[in-house]
Amino acid sequence: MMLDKSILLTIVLAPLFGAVIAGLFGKRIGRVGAHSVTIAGVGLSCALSIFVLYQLVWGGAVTFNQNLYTWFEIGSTSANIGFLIDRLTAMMMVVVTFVSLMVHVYTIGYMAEDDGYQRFFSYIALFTFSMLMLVMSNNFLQLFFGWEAVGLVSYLLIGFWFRRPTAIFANMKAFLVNRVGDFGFLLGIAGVLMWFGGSLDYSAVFAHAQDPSVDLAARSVELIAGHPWHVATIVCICLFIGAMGKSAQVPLHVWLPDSMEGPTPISALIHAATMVTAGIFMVARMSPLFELSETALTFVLVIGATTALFTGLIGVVQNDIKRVVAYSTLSQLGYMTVALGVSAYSAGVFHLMTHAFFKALLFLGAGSVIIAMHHEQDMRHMGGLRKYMPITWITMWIGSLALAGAPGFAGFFSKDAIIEAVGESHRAGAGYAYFCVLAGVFITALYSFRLLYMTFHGKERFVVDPVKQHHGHDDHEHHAPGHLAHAPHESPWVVTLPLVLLAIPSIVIGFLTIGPMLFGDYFGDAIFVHEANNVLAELGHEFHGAFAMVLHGFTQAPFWIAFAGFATATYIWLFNPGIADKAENVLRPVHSMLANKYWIDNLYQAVFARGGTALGRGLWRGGDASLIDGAIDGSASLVDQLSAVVRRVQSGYLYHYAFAMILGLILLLGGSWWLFMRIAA
Amino acid sequence: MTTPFNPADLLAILPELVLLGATCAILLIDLFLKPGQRDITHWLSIAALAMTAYFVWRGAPDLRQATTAFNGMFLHDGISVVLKQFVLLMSGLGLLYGRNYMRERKLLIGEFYLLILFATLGMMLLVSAGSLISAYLGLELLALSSYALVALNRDSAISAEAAIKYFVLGALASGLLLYGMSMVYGATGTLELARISASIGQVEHPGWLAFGLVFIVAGIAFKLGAAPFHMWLPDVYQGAPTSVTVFIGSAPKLAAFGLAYRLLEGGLGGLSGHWTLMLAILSVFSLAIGNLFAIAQSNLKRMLAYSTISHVGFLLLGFVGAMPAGYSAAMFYAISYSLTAAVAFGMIALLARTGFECEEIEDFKGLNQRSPWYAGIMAIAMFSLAGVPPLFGFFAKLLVLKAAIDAGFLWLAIVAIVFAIIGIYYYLRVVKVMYFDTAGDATELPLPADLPMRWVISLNGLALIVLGFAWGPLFDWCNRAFGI
Amino acid sequence: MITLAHFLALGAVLFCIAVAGIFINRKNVIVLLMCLELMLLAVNTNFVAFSRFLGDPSGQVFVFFILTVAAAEAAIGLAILVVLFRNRATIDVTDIDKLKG
Amino acid sequence: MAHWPLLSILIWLPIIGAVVVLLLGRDPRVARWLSVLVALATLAASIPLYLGYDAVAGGMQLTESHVWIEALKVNYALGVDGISVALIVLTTFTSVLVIIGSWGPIDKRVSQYMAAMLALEGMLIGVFAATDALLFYVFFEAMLIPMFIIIGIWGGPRRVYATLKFFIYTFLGSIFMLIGLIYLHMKTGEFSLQAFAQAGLGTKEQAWLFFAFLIAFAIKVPMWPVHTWLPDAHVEAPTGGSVILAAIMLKVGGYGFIRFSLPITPDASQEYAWVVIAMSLIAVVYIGYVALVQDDMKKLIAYSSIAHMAFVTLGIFITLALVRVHGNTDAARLGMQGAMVQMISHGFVSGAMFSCIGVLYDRLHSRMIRDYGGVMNVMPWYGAFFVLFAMANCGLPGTSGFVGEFMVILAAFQDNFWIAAVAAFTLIIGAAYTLWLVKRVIFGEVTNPKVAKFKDLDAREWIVLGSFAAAVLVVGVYPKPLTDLMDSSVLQIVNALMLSKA
Repeated sequence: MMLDKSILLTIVLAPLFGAVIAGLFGKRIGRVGAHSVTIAGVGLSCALSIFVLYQLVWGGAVTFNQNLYTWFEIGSTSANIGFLIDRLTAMMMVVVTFVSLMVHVYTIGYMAEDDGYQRFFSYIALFTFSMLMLVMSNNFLQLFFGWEAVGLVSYLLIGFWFRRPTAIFANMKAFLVNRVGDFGFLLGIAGVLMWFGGSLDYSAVFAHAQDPSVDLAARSVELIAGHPWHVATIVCICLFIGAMGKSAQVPLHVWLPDSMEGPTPISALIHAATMVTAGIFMVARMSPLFELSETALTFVLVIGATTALFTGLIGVVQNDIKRVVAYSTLSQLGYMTVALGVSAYSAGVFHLMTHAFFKALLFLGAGSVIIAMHHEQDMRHMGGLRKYMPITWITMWIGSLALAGAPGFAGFFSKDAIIEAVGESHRAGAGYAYFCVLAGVFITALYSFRLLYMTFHGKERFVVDPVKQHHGHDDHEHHAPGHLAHAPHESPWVVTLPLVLLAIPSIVIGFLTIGPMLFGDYFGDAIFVHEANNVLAELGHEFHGAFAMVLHGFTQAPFWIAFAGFATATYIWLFNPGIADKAENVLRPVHSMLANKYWIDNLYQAVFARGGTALGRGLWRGGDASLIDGAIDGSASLVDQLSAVVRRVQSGYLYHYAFAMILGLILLLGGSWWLFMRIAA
Repeated sequence: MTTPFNPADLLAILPELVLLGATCAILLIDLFLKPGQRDITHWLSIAALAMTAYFVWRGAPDLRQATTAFNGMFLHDGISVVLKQFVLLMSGLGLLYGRNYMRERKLLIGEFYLLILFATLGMMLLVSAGSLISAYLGLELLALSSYALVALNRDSAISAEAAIKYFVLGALASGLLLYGMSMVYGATGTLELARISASIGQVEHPGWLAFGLVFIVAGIAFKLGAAPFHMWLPDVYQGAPTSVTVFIGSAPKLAAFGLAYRLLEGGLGGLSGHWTLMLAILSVFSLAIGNLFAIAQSNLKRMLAYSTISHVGFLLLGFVGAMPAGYSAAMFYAISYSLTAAVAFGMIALLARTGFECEEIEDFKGLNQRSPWYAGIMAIAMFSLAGVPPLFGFFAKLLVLKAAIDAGFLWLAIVAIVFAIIGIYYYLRVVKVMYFDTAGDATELPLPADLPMRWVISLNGLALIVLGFAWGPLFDWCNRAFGI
Repeated sequence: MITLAHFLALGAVLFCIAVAGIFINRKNVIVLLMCLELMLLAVNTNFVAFSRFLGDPSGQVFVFFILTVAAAEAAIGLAILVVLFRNRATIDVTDIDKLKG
Repeated sequence: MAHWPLLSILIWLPIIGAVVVLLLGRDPRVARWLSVLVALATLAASIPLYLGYDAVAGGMQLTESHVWIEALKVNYALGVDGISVALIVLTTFTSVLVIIGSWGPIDKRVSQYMAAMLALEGMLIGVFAATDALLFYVFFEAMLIPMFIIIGIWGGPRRVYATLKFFIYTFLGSIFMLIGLIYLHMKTGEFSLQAFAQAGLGTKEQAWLFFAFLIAFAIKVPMWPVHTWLPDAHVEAPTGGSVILAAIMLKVGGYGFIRFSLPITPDASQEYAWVVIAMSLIAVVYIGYVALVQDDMKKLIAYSSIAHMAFVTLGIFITLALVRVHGNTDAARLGMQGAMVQMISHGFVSGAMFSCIGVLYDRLHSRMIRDYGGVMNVMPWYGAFFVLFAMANCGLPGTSGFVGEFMVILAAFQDNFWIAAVAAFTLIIGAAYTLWLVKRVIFGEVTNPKVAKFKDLDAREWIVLGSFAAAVLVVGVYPKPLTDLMDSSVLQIVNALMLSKA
């Protein structure tokens, strides 16, 4: 059977409708109106997405691939807006809409005091629309549209508190870094159009890519004379650069931590669960292309591995609760990328899904803590919160366990699958990647539990002095750090409900879905892997059901490494916190390197920001002002001066005038004489 | 060869006779008029010009047919008809624009009219000259009247200076011209242009011809005001009373064109190889000097004088081809230039008041606030002189450039436009002063009560736009006059 | 025997003298007027000579016209000169330089 | 409608309207209303143009031809193809907004201002509709006069320098073209563009003509390095002047390339395409960096205009390589279409940006970025519009700004990877200067107490910005009608490119 087009349209348009209403008429419909209409919209599309998923998985619906309308059509080149709905898409749709729904609900509580309430709901609903457009697209144009649209919304949301200098710096940084990625992405799309069958539609491009008669893998071109490159490699690397921007892979990762300037709900929704995973989704979607180029996949692998380990390390030294989670996000994205790099696309997507749930959970939990602490985000001023906010505490534990990959939890399945896949892989760079992901496991556990301990356990490092009246809305700079107007308390139900609802999948989702997703044929032909590269298939031989995997997991290296991390964290931050500072002193250089994020941001700031403006000034003053205008105005003034000089010739004396005439006469005589002679000769 | 006197000849020169008669009549009538009644002279003179124009028109059923009279001394063809019509028109405009100015300066005397009328007569004779003698006589009649006109304001030192310079240099020029004529006469043995051109092939002393030609070209160049024979022009334009400048700045250009055409093409066409080269040289000089000197000027009359020189440079582009199309383009250019210059100089005369010459560019400050209408007219004139479409001046430039390019003088055309770019600057400066600067006193401009003048100058200005669209008929006349 | 060439030479010489007089003379304007007359004289010599040797009278007719015009010219010239003198109280060529630039 | 001289109406209605406004407009209110009515009437008249044009058939339609000058075979010949229609509609649309936008700010000599604007509109339409070279040239030059006046009278402090620079710069360019036209007339004996296009020309001749045209149109576009008149003109011009200048006048240059350079000198265009392409690419990077450091909002947008117009020239000239070298007409059409869409889109976007700046300027009378900041706090609606247009300016998909650049980059890639790469650099640098502007003007705390007193958009400003926003979004979301309108015309141009003339 066929999916119903109108349902798909509703899924996309319902959030957009909500966004438009809340955005344009926010003042008129008020807060309740705003969140009702957007939640209704997103809720509807969430329900329908689940229905679509159901139809695809159990309802025996076939893949839906259809154009809605033609964007432009020039000669044989045409660009369309259309949907491609297969199980991969459906899964993404469910994840996106579900998390988005949770975040919507959560926002009611989190933004309660903010006067940009309606605007915020409008934005996140708009984001949902854009993200859906991205994942449901059936062609590169619409993919790019969604790609940039989510970037725009992310820009708007990071800068949501546009009075904060840091916020508006962060959102510009985010957009620009993403643009660097998009630069590559756009070239990649252009390459696809040129080399992969002159079409922008997935189906046509993939068909062409797999068409043996074309044998794209062999086709190469010399971008630099004498250096032939496989077109597939060029295209895939270009596309992946886009993914690096969006999914914050080293070296384009710098924007993600700063994006924490935005309100916490969007950190959960955009910068953890959905948008940042768009890159992963895209690469998985493009698996037929990436499979063509060993080089590109190695590139992906190495980038991912690097991201996985080194950004995680930074997380260990962060004190801002959100930043810790942010860096863990970076590191997890690295894991997903690694999975892609070893052609274990479904593993990557699988981790994407599990990660979406537990990372959203962690962020929302962190947000809940932040509410309780009256927008205090520094963990050094927290501690012992567990007795104030039990629900948050427990759910955070669940999330962290999932993240650390405790056997049985969602994260365990996906992460182990990735690690094993890397272990299986023989691709160049796999060794390096294997080391990175294993080390990453330790780091992950370390910072996850550090976060838990510093936040919920130990003694309270904040004082409550009721004298300070805390005003409503988002002015956070009012009270000194660590000083609260009144004691922290558990957040309202609109906040805790999402936590609970997200905690459930964080526990069970992996257990339930690993079978079909990784080793079954859940994805069917949505993801294409060459036999030679199919590591998951090999893993599949040892896979005897999720439960067995859990048991087996306890015997595996990753578990013990994670456990080591857990133990270390427990020892340092729970039992004798003094160690942390000692260690910090001992490892001063290392610490400062991590605290300064390897100085990458400073480097970029110096080279691109200052360098760019300097270059601009040079070109402006030197090129435009001095050279070009100098020439123009110079010649003009030259003429002026010249005429001021020559006018003296008009001396006013009769005899000079007469003399001029005689000279003229002689001149003419000369000319005529010369001519006369020439004629005579 | 010489046929006895033929009464039909009188018919050919009827317009000239009419003008002469009328002028003499006015001369007499004016004697009996009190200073207060000068208007009678004014309107009589206008009427005389109009009547003459009528007879010219009557006498020319078809511009293509050419007849001669008085044994070829007097040519009656399309060229002479068109030129005469516009000469008469220009003289009329000169009278209209000059009246108020002269009256305010107590200069509105009969001589003003008579001299202009005689000059007009001279020009008419000049443009239909068929022999060296008639050419010379016409020329001198024009020149002598002009000298006197310039000196009309007896109490002005600079007028007198201008007059003496004009006179001495003018006489020198006609001396050169005459010397050239004598050489040509010596070489060909005749004074009649038609015969001269007929006999050019078989003269035994071609050197004399070439030699004479140089002097003739020099004389013509002076009358046109082509550099380096231009030195008199700025001084005279500036020094003469504005109303006189209006006159000598417009009509005589047509006559000078006529002279050049008659002598060079009509008489010495066989030597075009020589004189096209000379005219090309003169053209380059005129373009360069005219535009370059004009930029530095602060006196509008003087600036316009220099711009005249550059326009002469353009006009000469029409000659370099020595082809009818080129001549017709040049004539078109002369007409367009004189029509436009009349507006520009006329505007100065219009705005001038007793004790205020209004001839400095600064004097036009903020004209747009004080009198948008006349600012507009002046702006039109400036843009037309600058050669910006859709104004009349542009199409004149287009035609001469085309003529030059068709004649293979592409380089000359490019030189011309390069200087035109320099030139545009000083025209824009006038517009800038009128529109972008604010006047010292933003009060309404006190305009002369002379309604006819205000109407005519407005029409004259608008004509520059209208002719920008409907220049076809005029172009047709010129072409037909040259038998194209 | 005097040939045409002699007359032409004479004419040329006179002419040159006249021209030279015009732009070398820095004294008073009267001299300029005389030079102009001289120039016309040179031209007339040419015409008469040519007319005589060509055996064609029209040249001599032209001469008469030139003489007449020359008279008128002189009259106007002197008149202007008078005006100039009235305004400037000088007829020195070097003083006539108000208009320049 | 066919028997109506629609194009003549479109051209002369505003011009005659201008005269009427000039004569009757002593009272500013009368002048304003009259001019708006005339502009609306013209806009209305352009609707039958759009509907009446048969896009499928393509080619010159609604042609009118009357003999103007018998002797020179000059005709008053008008006609439009899809490209012209698009540009004419852009003109009529923008002019209405410009005139409405000028209601408030222009308070001195209103009638003259409005008249100049209307006359300008008529001449611009004339340029786009003329099929006779001389007629084209007349309009092409004549439009300098009203713009000269507009900048000069209602402009800023350095207006005289700016307007003289503008006039002489452009005059200098076009006059060489005049020589070229005269030369072509000598070859063909007439002035019709068709005859020019069919005239056989040697490679040397073509080269000379090509450069004559190049100077004229490169200055008009303007292309690096002859662009320096534009920032000055924009900075000094009143808002309306800037809008017309950026939105339409610059398009005349691009249009000229399509109408003159390509059909008349195809071989030379191909031979020297690299010159234009190089200039365009330099513009994208160089101008981008220069725009980055501007502290005057108008100057910044002016520079960004130059950078965006570079895509037009790039798109136009990339087609030659694609057609001639690769024989890839599809990509060529893509590039040409991209150039055209970019022109239309840039018309909307730059017009909108300048209108936005005008809104601020009317309130504070400063164009300096440092005087603003935190405008969002006091003018949320304005902020929203500004961000939207800023996004369009850095080519965000869904806005018109994206479409053209996307097409051009896709086409350029098919010719050469590196050209596409440099062109695509605009994604980064364009976003950089635009967003930095947004950051400094719209976001942040209100620093300037004067800014704190700002009122949000009034109805008039709403109409202007709203209409622009609508246009930007419509073209961005559904460009097909636009591309369809021009497709067959573009195809004809591209096909014509395939045959050499030499």
